[in-house]
Amino acid sequence: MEVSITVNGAKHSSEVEPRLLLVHYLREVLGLTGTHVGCDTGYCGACTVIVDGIPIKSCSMLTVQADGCEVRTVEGVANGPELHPVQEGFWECHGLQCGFCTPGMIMSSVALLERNANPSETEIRQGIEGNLCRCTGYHNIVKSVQYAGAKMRGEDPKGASSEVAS
Amino acid sequence: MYPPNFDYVAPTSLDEALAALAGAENTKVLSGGMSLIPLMKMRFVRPTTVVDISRIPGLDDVTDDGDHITIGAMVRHATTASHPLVQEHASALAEAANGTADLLVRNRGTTCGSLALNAVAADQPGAALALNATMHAASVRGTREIAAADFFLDAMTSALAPDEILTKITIPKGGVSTYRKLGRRGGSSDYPIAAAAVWVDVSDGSVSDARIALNGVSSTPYLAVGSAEALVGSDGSADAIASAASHATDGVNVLEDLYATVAFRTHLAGVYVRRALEDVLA
Amino acid sequence: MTSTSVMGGIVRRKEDPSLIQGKGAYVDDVKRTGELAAVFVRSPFAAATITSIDIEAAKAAPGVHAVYTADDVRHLGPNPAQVAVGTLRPLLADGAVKHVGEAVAMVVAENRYLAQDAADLVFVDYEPGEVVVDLKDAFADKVKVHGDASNILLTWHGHGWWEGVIDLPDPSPGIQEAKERDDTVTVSLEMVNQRLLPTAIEPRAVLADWNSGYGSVELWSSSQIPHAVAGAVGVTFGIPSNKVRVVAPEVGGGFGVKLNVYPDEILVCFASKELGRPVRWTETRREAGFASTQGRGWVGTATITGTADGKILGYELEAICDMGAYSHNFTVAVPLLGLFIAGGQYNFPTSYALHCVVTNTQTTDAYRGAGRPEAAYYLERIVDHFAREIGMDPADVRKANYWKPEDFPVQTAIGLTMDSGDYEKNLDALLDRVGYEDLKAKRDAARAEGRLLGLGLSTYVEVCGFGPSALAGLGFSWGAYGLPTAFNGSGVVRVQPDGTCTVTIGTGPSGQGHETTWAQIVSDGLGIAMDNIEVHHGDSVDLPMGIGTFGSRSIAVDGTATFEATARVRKKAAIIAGHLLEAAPEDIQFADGRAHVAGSPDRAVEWGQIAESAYQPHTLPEGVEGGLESSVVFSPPNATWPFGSHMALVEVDPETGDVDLLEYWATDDCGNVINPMIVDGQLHGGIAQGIAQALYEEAIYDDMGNLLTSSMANYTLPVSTSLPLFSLDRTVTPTDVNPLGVKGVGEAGTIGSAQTIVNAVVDAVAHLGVRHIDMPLRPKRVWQAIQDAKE
Amino acid sequence: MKINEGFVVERPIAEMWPLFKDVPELARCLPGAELTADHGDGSYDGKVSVKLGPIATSFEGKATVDFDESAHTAKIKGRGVDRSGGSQGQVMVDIALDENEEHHTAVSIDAEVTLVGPIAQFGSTGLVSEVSRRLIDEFSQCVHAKLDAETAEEAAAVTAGQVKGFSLVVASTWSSLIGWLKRVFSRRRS
Repeated sequence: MEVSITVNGAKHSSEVEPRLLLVHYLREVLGLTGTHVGCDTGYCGACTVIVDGIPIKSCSMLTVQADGCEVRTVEGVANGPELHPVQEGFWECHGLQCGFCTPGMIMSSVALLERNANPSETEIRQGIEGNLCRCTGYHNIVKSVQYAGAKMRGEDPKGASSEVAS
Repeated sequence: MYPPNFDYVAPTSLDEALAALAGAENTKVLSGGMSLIPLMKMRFVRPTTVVDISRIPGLDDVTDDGDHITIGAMVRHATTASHPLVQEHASALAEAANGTADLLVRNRGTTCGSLALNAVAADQPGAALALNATMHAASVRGTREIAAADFFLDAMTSALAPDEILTKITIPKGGVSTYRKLGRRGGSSDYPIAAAAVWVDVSDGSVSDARIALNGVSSTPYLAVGSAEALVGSDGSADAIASAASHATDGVNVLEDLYATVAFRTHLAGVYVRRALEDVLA
Repeated sequence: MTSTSVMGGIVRRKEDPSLIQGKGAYVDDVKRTGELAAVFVRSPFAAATITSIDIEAAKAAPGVHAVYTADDVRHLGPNPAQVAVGTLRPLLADGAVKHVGEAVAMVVAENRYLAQDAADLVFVDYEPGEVVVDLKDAFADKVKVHGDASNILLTWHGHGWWEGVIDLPDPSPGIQEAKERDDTVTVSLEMVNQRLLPTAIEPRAVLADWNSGYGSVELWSSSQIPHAVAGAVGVTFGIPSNKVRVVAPEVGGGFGVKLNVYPDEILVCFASKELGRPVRWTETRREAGFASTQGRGWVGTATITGTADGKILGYELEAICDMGAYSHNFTVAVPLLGLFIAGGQYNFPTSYALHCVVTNTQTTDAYRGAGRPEAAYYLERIVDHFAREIGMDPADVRKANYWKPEDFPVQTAIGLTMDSGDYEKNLDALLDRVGYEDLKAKRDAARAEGRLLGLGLSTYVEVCGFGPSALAGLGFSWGAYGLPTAFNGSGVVRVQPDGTCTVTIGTGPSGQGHETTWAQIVSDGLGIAMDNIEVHHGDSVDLPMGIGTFGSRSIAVDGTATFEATARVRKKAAIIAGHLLEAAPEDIQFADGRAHVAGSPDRAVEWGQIAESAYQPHTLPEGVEGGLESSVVFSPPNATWPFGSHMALVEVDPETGDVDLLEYWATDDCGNVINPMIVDGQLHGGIAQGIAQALYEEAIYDDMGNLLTSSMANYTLPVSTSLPLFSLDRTVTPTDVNPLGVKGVGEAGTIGSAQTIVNAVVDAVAHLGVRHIDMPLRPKRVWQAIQDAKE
Repeated sequence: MKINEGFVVERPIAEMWPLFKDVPELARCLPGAELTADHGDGSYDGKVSVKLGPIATSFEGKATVDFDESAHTAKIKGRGVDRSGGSQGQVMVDIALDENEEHHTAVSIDAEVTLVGPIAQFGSTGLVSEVSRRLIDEFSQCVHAKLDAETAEEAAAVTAGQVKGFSLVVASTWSSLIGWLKRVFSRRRS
């Protein structure tokens, strides 16, 4: 089937099998390997991307379902050379270790802060509940999102999180 | 995990979709895909054709229709969970939707899809039962309405025929409701080990009507008729609630699995009925 | 040393800019032109004879290049293993299967979808046999897994576990004597330390590209031990090590599951060789329970005898340890690691018997902590239980039995030597910080209101930093992979001609931040800015040997090698700088990217100038060779012994058994710390995995050997809402085993935490009569324990 | 998993035994089962289809039936393979007839169902054992009805349905059994 999908602002037209999962389209067809696959059942969230403004698990969506949609992946989050505040927060607060869940975690966090500029710790935890991390115990991820939220609100991000690298 | 091949159609009108399903043996309706796609990836389900109904306009609305509210086929869990109309008139369903899986899944999965599949560990079928929802099914053979009480037949089995689409559900206004559960990871996260959806109508200090549904307890959600009977006509006191809770699994074959023995699940059913009732009658 | 010291400071990770932008290349992200995809056909039976395999339909399916069975690969021999006790796994099941999910055939096709389509067409006819899953049944040899051989592979005993080397008197008669005294109390608990799925979020993945022209192979593998994999590939195919390149690029979590040589790594090389195309296999999550090793799986009884004033006179543990069906890299060595810390931080006689038993399940091997969390669990649960039975505070009982600082170096119950420790100071630091007495009062007040609050304590000592070269005698080396080295550390520090620095290390990190920590060591030693130091790892051709990352060994062993190599480069650079500045080398100091004469900051040369001279030998003083690099292999004289104290506050719902983890505190001691941020991160993750074992995770097999928890829907990993923030602190007791004074921290959190939670939950319900609940403490178990106590 | 069922029929064993030995008839009592070949030596080819909502599984395989004439017992062993899904199943059924009271035959059915492969992993939800239990339960009900039937024609008309979505089918099978069960009093041993 012919699909036309805008990914990180660039429009792509491709011929795909109906069964091709969106995550494989991004990774195999477009070469955007920042979006990862960590499970089969829509649990781990490593494949999280934002489709038409809403974060979803791209391993549980067919490419054909995304026909005509705007997709944002981790590769499209930064503003050119300037990191997104969420990316900066993960870096500053050691919000990642192996980094495999990180792109999905970042996409969920970006979407969370876009709809709730000042989430509580509980709201942050609920916002990333669909993204499993095996390395951090989520501690520094929570701090990272707090950092990013403060930065996006124009506050001192280092005050929002005690776990900031100097 | 890679799904087997299938034909895919994405009709832009309900009639087209129904036509695509007509006479179908192994055609599956795709709405959010949060169950169907993983089942296809695991190759447990191998449809010949998938009919994606997400491009049909008008199926994704929650509307106020006087004495009832309507939830369309493509309304996502996240919308059901947060929509003011659902929160006001069908809070058990909003709460059940809010406790379904995680936010990313709620952003795709649909309430009607969850009801149509009727997975054992689904949250929303119980709420639909307690709220006395009416299911609206359509096929080329026509449309029909199915009461929730007649809809959830068995594990992963609803009253929908293979060629039917659950186009919307309607929920009557009135009463108060809530949904309480124990999840697999404890708390209210994840699939329910046991859950209670309760709806009560109170007038002049007594319970004039009640429906109490349980899900995650048996192979299909069910109305605990004995619980409701124990409550209706009472003053909603602690004793009345305890009596209602004691009938939570009457006549039901309680399932045993990795998360609960029959005894524990039976006990939990009573606990959650009581807790839910304490909430709505407080 | 220098004015730009970054040692001990929080430094942002060098790895992160790539990873947070989705530019990190994990194996499945590495693409080769013309690559094919492999999918395995796996056995549904846990024990069966294979009567026939029909591959014709699969071979004829669209896009299929080959279908391989045991007949095609038998000549390559079984999958090699380091500590090869038990039956080695055939590369593909050869005539029989021994566990559900054992690979029977491999299909190679144009892409994964087509390979899976074809794999569905392979038809295997099985004659099912008898299955043994239950550990006690297996121990009793009710059903034998491998022919007539007993299921008991060996029993590790505490004394004399290393025949001919360590031969201690059997402590059992003394313990027996203590039991018979009338002033002693003996307590005993049978406990399960359940089997777990390590579950790195990145599934394992491999990609092989065989070059028939050179007769060489490149293999990308999501591995913690690329050099060992390279050795195994070389040995299997009979090609020398310089014809094998194994690259572990970004690795998405390891936790022990990537600490193996797996058949799939060998098989993709084979297929690539046969087909002349690159071949890839990427594990699916449901496959991970069948294709990758699992962890833990002990059933054992712990017993303590002591006096009413808390003095412990003897500790005994007898456990059956589940090896699964086949022997992998360290399968039987995992219980041995538990034995290493048999007596923990305590000065009392210890008697151990750990029976290594095979079952019709997937193989077990290292999982974060590997034997040590199990050992610490049994010890710290029974110490807690003993304290309760004699009515003493659990902290006081621990203190009454600790080794004292003046006792070090301590010979452990099994004859090893512990380097350093100050256990009471560490425990007091924790108790003071949490306000122990206030917490107990708060718990008691809540209990008086009918709320079930519980306070749990565990202290621990672990052993890591593997390893002492002497362990090579036990098979702890990569000998089976044709690599002669013991578990030594390796590091190469090279200053480039432009004055930047390249560091190459023999580790295989999977998120531990080695690029950052190692750059800190080198930056500190050379005064070269962090940004001008690149750290390379995970490539078997980069340096002649590398042991990889496991057993919390990297910093203590490879870190030290790098530290020593840095010192040598500095020494040579001082000679060159001294020559350039007309000063004595002893007077040269390095800082801010330059060398200067002590006391005269203006008499300086840039690193670029030093390097330029180094690579032009004619500019060097007489007798100084060209080049500016050093390669060091470090042989540690001993392991290291980190320790710590953990505490948790929980609340149990009395009606549902639901456990709410309210607070978690830890005070750990891993010696000197190079990057506190990274050390804390390791502890966070380790603690989370211990909590996960205590509350959530369990690999469950049914009687037929079906793994019921192969999907994440049923293997309940903790999610963000499951865990609280952790409150960490540390004491610092440096080791003298290495010049950095570092001990290692990768596993400490896991070793200290599971029993902390169980102790807390048991504390919450002990007054109801509950004495023990087996993990995971799911609501059903806690509720059942409360019900049983009522009866 | 093991399932035990039993019931008493008000007939002498001599009358029951021939009915009971008709294997194709017996097979029709196993929900979703279909005999495709009779090898004449007590072995048969067949398949059993089980449907769990959208998940359809069809186990193809062989069954053997051994009768012990003197003891009035039968052992049925069936093994099947789901070729498309890779799951495999085995059913062992021991049936014993015992005339412990004159003209009353006690029938006991002991079944053991084992499943391996992907479908077995659904066991974690408790569903597989539920399906197995209902399958044997229905088999037992059907055998009871057949043995209780007044005439051979009546008996032959009793069949099990496909086990799917399952209470729906159990219900419909029940309704078809109602007629035959008129004379059956509830005397099933628990």
